Amino acid sequence: MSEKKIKNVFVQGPITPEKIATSIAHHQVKTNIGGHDIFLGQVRADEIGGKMVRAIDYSAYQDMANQAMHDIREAAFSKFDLTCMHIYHSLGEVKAGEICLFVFTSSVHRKECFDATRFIVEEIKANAPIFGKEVFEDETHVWKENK
Amino acid sequence: MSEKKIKNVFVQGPITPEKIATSIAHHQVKTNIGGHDIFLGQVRADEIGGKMVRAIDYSAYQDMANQAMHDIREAAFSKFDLTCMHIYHSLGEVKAGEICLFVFTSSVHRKECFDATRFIVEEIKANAPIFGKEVFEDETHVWKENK
Amino acid sequence: MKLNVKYFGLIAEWMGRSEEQIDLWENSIAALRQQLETNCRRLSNITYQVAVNQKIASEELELSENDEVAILPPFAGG
Amino acid sequence: MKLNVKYFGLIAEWMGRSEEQIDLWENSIAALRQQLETNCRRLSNITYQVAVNQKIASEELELSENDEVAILPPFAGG
Repeated sequence: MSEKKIKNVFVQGPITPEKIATSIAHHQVKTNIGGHDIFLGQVRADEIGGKMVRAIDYSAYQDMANQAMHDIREAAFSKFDLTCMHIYHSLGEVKAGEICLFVFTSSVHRKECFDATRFIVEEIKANAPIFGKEVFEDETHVWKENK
Repeated sequence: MSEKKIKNVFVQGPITPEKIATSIAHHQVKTNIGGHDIFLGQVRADEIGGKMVRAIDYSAYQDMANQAMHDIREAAFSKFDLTCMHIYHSLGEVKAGEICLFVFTSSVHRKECFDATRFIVEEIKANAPIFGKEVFEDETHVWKENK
Repeated sequence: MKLNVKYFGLIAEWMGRSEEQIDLWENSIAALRQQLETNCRRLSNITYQVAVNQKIASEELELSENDEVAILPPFAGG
Repeated sequence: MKLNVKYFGLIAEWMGRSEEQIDLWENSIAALRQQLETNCRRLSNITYQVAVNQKIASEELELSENDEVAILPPFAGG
């Protein structure tokens, strides 16, 4: 059984463009990488029942979610020939227009990172116990549900 | 026939992480976006005939390449339901580890941007008249060829 | 048997708490679901999953007193 | 007919120039290819494309004197 340390994917609040830039910059020493594919999930100001979503307040069953992310990461590394992989998800309030998910994969050739990022995003949506409260401008809310 | 202005996709030298961050930040006012997919092409320090690639020196048939990029952009907008699309490619020297291609698409739902970015990257590789001289550490070179 | 149960998201909101100890008359997931839905009728109207020791439990799993049990509403990550 | 021809990448390197005027005895792409390969034997060993007015030309296209003609080695974008 794998004894790798379980990483914490969660960050408090939105994921900033600066964090993304720093993460990209860190990969410039890895000169065997030929392609990166980055997915960013952004909170939408959806209209639901005549009200606009102002923010999503994320919560998670953190231990299980980190374990799920670990399993997704291991699965992706075994399915695709990747050089690097990074996953971050927000907790707490993320306003409409801000970023709540950052999935970043790198590989020698482009096909692998394209396939991997897509796989990881679908797996996160289906299998990570993360919950989202869509908060309206009048501070009422509904609970989001992934399709 | 479309009379849209032909954009210039070319930037001199490498594409910086800061440029990517700025581009991401500009999309935070577009609160109908739910997902972004970003592909970054990075120059590899490949070993060819016992020598290491130090950099790629890019040149292009610029007018035709910008026209090709324009056609790719129009095709992507008609095939996929996208909110935004940005394409940048380097000219001149880009060192191993630096970024030479930045393709950025955004959409309401993730599927569209995933499909679009991949489509755009494949089209650029196949149809944009861009040429790359792989320069070795001893300043000799070979010409790169897309597969 | 006594079980410590965690609630999340919508379900925590409905329950008015994020954790509680419940007394279960049988160590099956079905018994757990029935007891939860008796305490909170609205639960029977949604699809929720039961996680045991941080894995989604099959309906056939037998519960033990030290299990970490969590009741999970639909996921919304990403 | 006189044609202004642009060269790029590897082909510009082989030709030792990025542009020149050539004199063509027939307005076909085949004649253009033949003349180029006579001037530069190595061209016949690679796959190169001819662009006319910034579009890849089919082998059937008939050239005109004011056409913008470019000789393109394999692409390496991205």
